[in-house]
Amino acid sequence: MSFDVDIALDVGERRIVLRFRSDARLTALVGPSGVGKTSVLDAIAGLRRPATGHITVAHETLFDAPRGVDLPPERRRSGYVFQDTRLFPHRRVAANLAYGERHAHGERRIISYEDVARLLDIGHLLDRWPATLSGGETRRVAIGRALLSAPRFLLLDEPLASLDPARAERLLRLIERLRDELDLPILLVSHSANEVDRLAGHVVTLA
Amino acid sequence: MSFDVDIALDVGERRIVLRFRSDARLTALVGPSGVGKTSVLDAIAGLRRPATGHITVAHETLFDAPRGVDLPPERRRSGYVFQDTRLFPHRRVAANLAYGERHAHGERRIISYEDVARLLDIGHLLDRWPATLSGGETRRVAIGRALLSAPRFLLLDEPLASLDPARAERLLRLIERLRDELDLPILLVSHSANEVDRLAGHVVTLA
Amino acid sequence: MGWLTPAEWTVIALSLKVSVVAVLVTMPVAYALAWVIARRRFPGRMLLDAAIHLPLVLPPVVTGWLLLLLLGRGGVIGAWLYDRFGITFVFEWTGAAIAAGVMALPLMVRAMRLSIEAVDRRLVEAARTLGASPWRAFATVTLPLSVPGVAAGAMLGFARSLGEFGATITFASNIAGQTRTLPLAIYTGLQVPGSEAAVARLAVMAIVLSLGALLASEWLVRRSVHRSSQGRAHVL
Amino acid sequence: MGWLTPAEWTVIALSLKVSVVAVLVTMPVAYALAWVIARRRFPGRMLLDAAIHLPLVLPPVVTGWLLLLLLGRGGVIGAWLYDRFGITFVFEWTGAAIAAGVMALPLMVRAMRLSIEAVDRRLVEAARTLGASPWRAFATVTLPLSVPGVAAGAMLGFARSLGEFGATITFASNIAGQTRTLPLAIYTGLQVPGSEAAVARLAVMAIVLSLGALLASEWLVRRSVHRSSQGRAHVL
Amino acid sequence: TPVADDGPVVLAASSMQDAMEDAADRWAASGHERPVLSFASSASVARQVGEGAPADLVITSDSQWMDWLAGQGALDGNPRPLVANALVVVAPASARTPPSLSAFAADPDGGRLAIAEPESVPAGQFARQALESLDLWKLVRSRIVPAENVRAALALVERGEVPLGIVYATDANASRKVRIVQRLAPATHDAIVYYVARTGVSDHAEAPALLEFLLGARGQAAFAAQGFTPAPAAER
Ligand SMILES: Nc1ncnc2c1ncn2[C@@H]1O[C@H](COP(=O)(O)OP(=O)(O)OP(=O)(O)O)[C@@H](O)[C@H]1O
Ligand SMILES: Nc1ncnc2c1ncn2[C@@H]1O[C@H](COP(=O)(O)OP(=O)(O)OP(=O)(O)O)[C@@H](O)[C@H]1O
Ligand code: MOO
Ligand SMILES: [Mg+2]
Ligand SMILES: [Mg+2]
Repeated sequence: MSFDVDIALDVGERRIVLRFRSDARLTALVGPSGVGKTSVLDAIAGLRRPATGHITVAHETLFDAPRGVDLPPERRRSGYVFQDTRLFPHRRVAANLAYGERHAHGERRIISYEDVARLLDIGHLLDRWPATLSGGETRRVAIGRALLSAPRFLLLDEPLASLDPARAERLLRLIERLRDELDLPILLVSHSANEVDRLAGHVVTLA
Repeated sequence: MSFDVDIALDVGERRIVLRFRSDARLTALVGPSGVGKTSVLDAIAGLRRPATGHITVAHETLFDAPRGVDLPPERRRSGYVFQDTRLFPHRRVAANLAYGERHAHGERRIISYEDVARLLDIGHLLDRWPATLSGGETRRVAIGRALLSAPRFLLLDEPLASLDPARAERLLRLIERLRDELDLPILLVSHSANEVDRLAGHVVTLA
Repeated sequence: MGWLTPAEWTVIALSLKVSVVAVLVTMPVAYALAWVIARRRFPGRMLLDAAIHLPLVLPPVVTGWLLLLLLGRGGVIGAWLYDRFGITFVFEWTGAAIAAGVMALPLMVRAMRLSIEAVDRRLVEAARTLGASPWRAFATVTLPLSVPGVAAGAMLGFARSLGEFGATITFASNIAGQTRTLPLAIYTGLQVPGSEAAVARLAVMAIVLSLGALLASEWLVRRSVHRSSQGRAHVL
Repeated sequence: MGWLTPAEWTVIALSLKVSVVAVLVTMPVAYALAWVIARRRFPGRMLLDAAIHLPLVLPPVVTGWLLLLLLGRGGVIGAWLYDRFGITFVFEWTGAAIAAGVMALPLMVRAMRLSIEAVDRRLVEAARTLGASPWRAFATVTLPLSVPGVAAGAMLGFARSLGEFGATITFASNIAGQTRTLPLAIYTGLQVPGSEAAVARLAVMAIVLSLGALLASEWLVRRSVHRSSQGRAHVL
Repeated sequence: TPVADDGPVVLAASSMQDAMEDAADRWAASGHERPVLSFASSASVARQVGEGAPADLVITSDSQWMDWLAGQGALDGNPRPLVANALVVVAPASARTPPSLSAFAADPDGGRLAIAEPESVPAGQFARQALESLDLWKLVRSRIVPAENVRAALALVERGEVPLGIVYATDANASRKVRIVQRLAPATHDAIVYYVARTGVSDHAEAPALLEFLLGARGQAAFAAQGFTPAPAAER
């Protein structure tokens, strides 16, 4: 079982109820804007507490209301690529990339620093401050940072937004490789039918 | 002439040189991530001063280094949808939408408040603070704010990013309508070949 | 309240008047200075900044003495004000307010400056593209977004004004009903053996007043900022 | 420099020692208090906040007197410290540093709090998902991002310490070489008619020192923040 | 404590500053360790001693704080009268017409009269007694400017902020910017006497000798040089 999610989530005035189990290596989460996709990723990462239910990823229980389990985010080890990127403004690109690495002693690496720099084409940006990056550059660095933190699963919130077609294609291939070579459950939020068709073994629609 | 741009722009260590003239109602600006598309829009909007050259939009000279012309942003009246949205965090959605309107006395409106709320599907968000919006909601409000400021031309920096297919389609139609019904030059930055093919009368490639 | 004597009530009313006027008058000046130092680069900027901090580093008595040199009847500006307009500050409650305002100024400027520097300039840019002049962009973006600093500055300034002693007694002296503010009354009490009870009563009043100011400033910030804070932060 | 007498140099060295120690010791305390007030909600939070502001609203002489009651040889804590460890503050430079630190505390807390509140919590969340414990997330995100407030607080605190008079003379007294800091020396000079020149020299030294501190704090902020500021703001 | 190797510690009222420095020099010249001197207001000095500050001698500018200390059991032996002082009326040296106190009282538009704070500061209390016995108090009462201490009152006259002030003869002697226009007869007020006493905690071997030195011919010569007069025999 990759993902076993059964939660009720209160955001603002609304309650989002979502229940899905997926054995696929890559699961897509789709639905119209504002339906609650990001909120669900937040809940899985441990940044938003569901009112009730449970969350199990790769056979590990991250949250279980009845049993009182609620792992803090740092022990869930999600590789979360935020929709709003959230680079650390006070650290250069290299230090942003290294941030998760430093907290990942003894954890299983899924990719090397060199591969990240090469595949995401960010080698020339290492010395730069995040404030000087373009939209696409920012997103690529955010993806690299998450991959380097030795995650046990990935949460990708529209990772290909604002990437040019060539770079998007390269990233798609990287995701495929991670999906096929590693035992690393991936939950992908995307608005692109194309992306979803190509990558996902299972599609969850939130409505 | 919709756009007549001939500028040299220094960003960081690099110099971006761009020269194009376009009579099309909608011009697309494409190129790989980090090539300088956003920087060019900033220059046209008056937020970044080119080292040299001139910028003319809809027969009005906005910038002309030799002649010492450099209109301030508020007199250029661009309808700029920023890649990073830039909603005002201290104003509710309704007040964000009204911001440009209030400064647009006597200017030609291009769309009514009601149309914006309906076509962008943001009527239910008017009372909300920007911090509570989802990614797609934020972008829709940013688009609405720019349209309501009675602009004389539009600068759209990846306006469809993080919109679901249905809403993206609706926005495409709106852009087509604005393009066809109004004498309103539009400069669109997009990574989607599909979007560009469908909308643009002229494509400028930055490399 | 039979707890305080009428004279003590007078002291409290005067203290409030002096502090409120000092803060209200100083606030726009402080904000303008904070803005200039935060956003402008010009020769002499550091000097201006240092000058603003002076009342903080100098012993208050010296500040009072400098005010006397400047604004006293025989002072450079004071003589002119008196000859021209008949205005005099020494021995008047206005003098106490000036002393309080000058002492509060550096605290207010610093707090406001921190908040102005934290305002994201990209938002100011956005306002400009939406048709706002630099002045309107300032009034509708920079100013409201720096409210936390304004509130903190007003609070610090008010508290400092309430507690101001040295500059006031030196510049405006210690005249009951005119310039005898709470600290001066407390000091007067402390100079006499056995008046600890009266001193304690007045000190408690000072504490109550500042607590009120604190609540007011928290309320002001919460009303204008908290609901709109930067992002959705949930569990953490 | 033959411009100042050896006694005046002693005063300046002592003032520097007292202010530097006061600021360094108070800084972590102030930051912890600022963090708690900015980020935690608990009953009594407002009371804590008010208590921190006390040295600002009370006349400094009263604060000095309260310190005397608390930490003097006969004081509640002071007696114990003396009996147990032989520690005493009255007449000691450490007493002057305590007085300066207490007076500087509210200014430091306020500045730091403003900067902590301005830190985007989404970044703290991001750090947590990247494996950082709450403590590491604090140390690597909240703390460095609040450097502007820390620098402003240190600057305000240092300036206030340099200028502190009333609490020091009341609590630590006015002993040359031990507790006679710049303001006390200036006061002492003011007691002697005709010593205006000496007073002016000392006042200039106070100004020079604070200018130095100002430059240092600007440098600290610029080094750690400006290059990484929020966004690309160009022409405006 | 770090002052243990030095001479005895003397806490003195600040109006004794010049005279005590001079006396200390004379004591040191006769082969003793120079005493450690600290100056503050009589109230501050007394409260420090009351809290067990490790001082040896205490000097106040009137009897009330000495009585308070004696009541606390903080003294060793009885307080002893040290020197006496007189009150004078001063005007700015630059003023054209030297007004007398009665002329001043008769002219309601004649400005204000600077004295030390009459409720708490000894010099002010004496000045008030003098005005009362001259039947002038009611006339000038509303025109009084109560200053923090005698020196501050003197400074107001020096600066020309007021046409007249009442200060100690010693202060008037030391200032070149004021002119004595009238001496107030000793009969118009209580004797102005400074007291000295050994503290209860004094353990310095030389403290008794220093006390006797100050009361003896050589010490008194130092005080006389500053314009103090011998304490009345009746008081001794
Ligand atoms: N504090 C809040 N108050 C009210 N509504 C909120 C709050 N936080 C989130 N919401 C709403 O919850 C809904 C879900 O938001 P979420 O960000 O999860 O959407 P999403 O599916 O990721 O959308 P998008 O595709 O646009 O990113 C949105 O409609 C949003 O406006
Ligand atoms: N202050 C700066 N210092 C150094 N480089 C900078 C600075 N500002 C921008 N750049 C660089 O200039 C280039 C152009 O940036 P711009 O944002 O215009 O790119 P873009 O074409 O919009 O890219 P994207 O499609 O990713 O948004 C980028 O490589 C960016 O890193
Ligand atoms: O010497 Mo005093 O204590 O100012 O009267
Ligand atoms: Mg989302
Ligand atoms: Mg861009």
